[in-house]
Amino acid sequence: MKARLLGAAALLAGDSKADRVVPPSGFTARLTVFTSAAMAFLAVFALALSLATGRLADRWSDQLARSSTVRISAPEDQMPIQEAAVLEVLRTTPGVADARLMSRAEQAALLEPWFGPDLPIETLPIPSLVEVIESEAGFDPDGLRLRLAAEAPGAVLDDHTRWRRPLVEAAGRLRAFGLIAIGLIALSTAAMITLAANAALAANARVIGVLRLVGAQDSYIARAFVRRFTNRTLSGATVGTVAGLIAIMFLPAADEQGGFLTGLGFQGWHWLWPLAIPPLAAITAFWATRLAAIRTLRGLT
Amino acid sequence: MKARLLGAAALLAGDSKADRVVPPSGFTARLTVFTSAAMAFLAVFALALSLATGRLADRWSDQLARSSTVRISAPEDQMPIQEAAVLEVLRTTPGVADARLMSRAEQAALLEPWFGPDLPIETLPIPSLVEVIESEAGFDPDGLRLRLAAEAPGAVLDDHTRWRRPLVEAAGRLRAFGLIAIGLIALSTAAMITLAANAALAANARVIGVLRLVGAQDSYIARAFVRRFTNRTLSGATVGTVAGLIAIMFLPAADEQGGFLTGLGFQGWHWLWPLAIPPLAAITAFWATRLAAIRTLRGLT
Amino acid sequence: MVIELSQAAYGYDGGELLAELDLHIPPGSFHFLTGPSGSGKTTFLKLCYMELLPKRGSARILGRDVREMTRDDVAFTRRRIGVVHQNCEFLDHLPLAENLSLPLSVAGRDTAEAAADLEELLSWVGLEARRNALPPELSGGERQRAALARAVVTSPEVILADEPTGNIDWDMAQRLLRLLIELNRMGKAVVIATHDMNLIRAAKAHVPARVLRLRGGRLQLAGADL
Amino acid sequence: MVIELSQAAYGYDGGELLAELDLHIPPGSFHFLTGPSGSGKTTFLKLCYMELLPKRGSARILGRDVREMTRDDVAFTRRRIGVVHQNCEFLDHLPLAENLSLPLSVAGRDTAEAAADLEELLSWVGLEARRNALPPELSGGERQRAALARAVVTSPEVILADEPTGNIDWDMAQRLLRLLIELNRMGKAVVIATHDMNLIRAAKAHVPARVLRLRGGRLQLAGADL
Ligand SMILES: Nc1ncnc2c1ncn2[C@@H]1O[C@H](COP(=O)(O)OP(=O)(O)OP(=O)(O)O)[C@@H](O)[C@H]1O
Ligand SMILES: Nc1ncnc2c1ncn2[C@@H]1O[C@H](COP(=O)(O)OP(=O)(O)OP(=O)(O)O)[C@@H](O)[C@H]1O
Ligand SMILES: [Mg+2]
Ligand SMILES: [Mg+2]
Repeated sequence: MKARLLGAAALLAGDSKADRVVPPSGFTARLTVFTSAAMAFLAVFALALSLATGRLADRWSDQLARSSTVRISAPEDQMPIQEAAVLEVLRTTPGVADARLMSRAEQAALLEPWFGPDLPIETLPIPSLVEVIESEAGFDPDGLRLRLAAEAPGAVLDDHTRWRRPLVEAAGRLRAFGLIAIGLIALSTAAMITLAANAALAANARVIGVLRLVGAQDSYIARAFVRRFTNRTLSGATVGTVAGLIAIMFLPAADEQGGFLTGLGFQGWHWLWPLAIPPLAAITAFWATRLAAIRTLRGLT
Repeated sequence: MKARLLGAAALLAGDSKADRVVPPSGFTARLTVFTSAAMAFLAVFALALSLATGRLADRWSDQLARSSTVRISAPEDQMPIQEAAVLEVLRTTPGVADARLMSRAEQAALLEPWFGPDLPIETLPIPSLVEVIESEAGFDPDGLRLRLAAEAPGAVLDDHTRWRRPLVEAAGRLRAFGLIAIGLIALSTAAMITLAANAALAANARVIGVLRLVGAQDSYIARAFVRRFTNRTLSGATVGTVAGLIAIMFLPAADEQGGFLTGLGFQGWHWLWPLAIPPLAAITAFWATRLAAIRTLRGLT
Repeated sequence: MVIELSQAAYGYDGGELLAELDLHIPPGSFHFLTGPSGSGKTTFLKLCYMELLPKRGSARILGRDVREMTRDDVAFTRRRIGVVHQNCEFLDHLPLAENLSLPLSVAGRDTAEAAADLEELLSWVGLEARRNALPPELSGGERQRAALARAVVTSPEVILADEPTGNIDWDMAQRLLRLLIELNRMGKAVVIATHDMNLIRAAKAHVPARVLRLRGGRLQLAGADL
Repeated sequence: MVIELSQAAYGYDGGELLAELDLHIPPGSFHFLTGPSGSGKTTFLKLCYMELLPKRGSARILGRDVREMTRDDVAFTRRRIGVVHQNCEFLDHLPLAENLSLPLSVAGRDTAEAAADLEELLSWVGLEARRNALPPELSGGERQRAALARAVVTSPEVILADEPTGNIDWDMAQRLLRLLIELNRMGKAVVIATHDMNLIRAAKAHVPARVLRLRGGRLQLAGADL
């Protein structure tokens, strides 16, 4: 393994003489550089989309979702019994992470927007409220309603905040979409580099023939091509990644007002992710070209 | 123009003899087909993302946003005056589309989740509520607060639903992102096809030399290449578009529960958009190859 | 005159390889062009089929000044000139027969009509059996014969052949020469660049061939030593 | 024996072009190979440098059975064989001098050390002035001379030349022949495929050359008629 790594390092460092046997440029070369640049650029965006929607999903689920209430309206004397019954039901309901009786003060705060701070809440025959925190999986609201009706006839489940759940799911779906896009981009890059390498090998069939004729080993010829393509892909992908990062930095940041979409940028150690793109592209190019070269050479005498 | 269209049709229909002078296949050919397929696939996804987020933004803005309330707490006798003052202020506030005093019944319905239907709302000294519907542009809440404080001291603006606005903005940003992606994909496709065409022309330098030698006109040679590349791009893009559409159809639909993200699919006449991808790709290929061929031929005698 | 050079000069990269070229080639004439390797024979022929334009002086091919021709004019004029390149190139993906009829189809002429001529030509150059071979499957001499056949298939007014017998045995070379002499008798102008003195001698036995020699960048008429 | 064929046979596409080839080429020998165009001379040479493997019979090159060689063995063996292809190919993007030292650098040998030899070789084949030219800028004859120079630059044990003087004038051809005779005297085996009887006669005046003739797919020793 170590020898292999050293070999790879030596390979990229280059042997200028062997390199010169492959014509320096040409359109397949530019195509390779451009393809890897374009693909790296798109990959940066897909990565940004994926990470940003990941953050989005996390925030939405933290800030918004998974809170319902149970309202208990009962005669004064029944109240403590029904409250206990409701809490017991909730405690044993799968998907309920926590259930808590709200204090009068909390209830007043909730109502403030509608009445102002002067509401004489103590004098009102208002019901008790239980705040229900859902777990990740969520509970089944219809099942819970049935159980509450049986155990505490005065209890009503109000899950009006559950509408936020689809938002979280949507964010998750966007994240998956970003990941699929990255996968597709990686696959197409590999395919395109393989095809470009094959095109270059085909275009240089005469060069390869001359080299074989004067006694060059397969490994010598393959190395010259592999080095070329790896270097081209590396530089193309680097340019594309940098361009992508610059473009993303100049996108307007979105978290000024609400903080719901945190913008498409990278945050913290997420900046390391796009930096992995050029080396991964180079590794892809290395293997794609190597296999293409070996296959081509096997067909010659 | 008509002659031109007929010419283009004849060009694509093909002249099998002229076609045969270009070697039938090879890696640049496969590269062209693959590139256009991959790019069409990505374009379908970007288009889907863009259209879906467009719908998302529309829905969110319709369903959620742009509704605030003004609460007026005042002594019984002051109430009508302040109500009128508030409505007058709102009528003249830019960004307010509509303002309407809520009836007691509406207020009761709003409070029901917290108190149950039995709340004796008539007996309570509750404030008046004015529903404010924002226009597209939205109003400036701080300015409105200042004006309200001046005109109706008992009025309090509560814009607690405005937090949804960033969501709409986020959706708009995703749509822009999708459009940018489409633009980038179109540009890279054009560039890659140009490069692939150039690579093919370079690889076929000898063919072109032979053809010039035996007296072929530039237009004859260019046509053979242009036809090849246009057809290849068209078929590649068609395959990619169809694959993209199939992939999108098999994505789980998202509008089961909440209706907030309507899924990535196309809806209604939006299905026509992706169908434009293959012809646009073919037109791109046509011009890219034509220019490349003319440039190459000019360099030969 | 099918080819008229007056004071034409050419050189690569700013140098001067050929100069003071004055030559009139009338229809129906037969010329040989000799000179040591690297003296500019191929360059001279390239001036004649407009792959190169003279740097100085003038050249008129088939009656038209090469400097006044458009690219399409060049293409049309080339259809009236048959060229055998020194390194004969073909379309490697098309069988020999299609390569030979290429000048016809490029000119929009009916290849079916010419099929009989093509057969005759193939058997003359001894390639009937290789009709369906791809050019890379031909031997060196077979390629040269095929190149000659392609050059004459359109029955052009001028035939320019660059070392057409370099890879060919003497019997076959004489056969090719007979073909060219035949065409010359039909009124075509023939110019052959060659090193092969035997070929020149053999030709002179049948046609009144003039022998041009390139020496020091100048064109001379070779004397009685040939 | 540097080349040993016993009952070797070869044919393209299932046919049989060459058969019953029995030939021993010892070190220091000088052979000519003749035969009409298309008789299989190039094919025969390809068997000798392992571009083709015999379909039947056996071939031993430099002491090793060609069927038992790995691809790397073939590469190493080829470094000991100098080949002049009929259609000489070069790396078109490298100047002539680098093309000529290519066999050295491919073999990992120090090209700086061989620089003096290279100069001598260049001037022998008359290409000193074209040292920095790219191969496409060479004339047909210059390419052939360059190909010969490249074939002998490593001082190989066997030299196989396919029609090395097809495009070259007689003076230069004699010069190249002298180079090959010189190398032959140093112990190298030389095999030249050619149509040029004058070349064979000229060689026979200096070395005891054997002339092989391909006829009907069989190898014959040419008689006293040469
Ligand atoms: N494209 C080019 N660029 C630069 N120099 C060139 C080019 N083509 C040919 N030359 C040089 O011009 C000279 C004449 O070349 P040309 O091919 O005309 O010779 P030739 O008489 O045909 O020789 P041969 O008999 O060897 O074919 C040669 O020295 C050659 O190296
Ligand atoms: N790759 C191939 N596939 C099929 N047939 C081939 C192939 N290469 C050569 N041939 C045929 O084999 C025969 C011998 O070819 P070869 O090149 O050995 O002839 P040669 O003696 O060298 O002829 P020349 O003197 O013309 O060079 C020819 O008829 C040729 O068409
Ligand atoms: Mg020449
Ligand atoms: Mg041969």
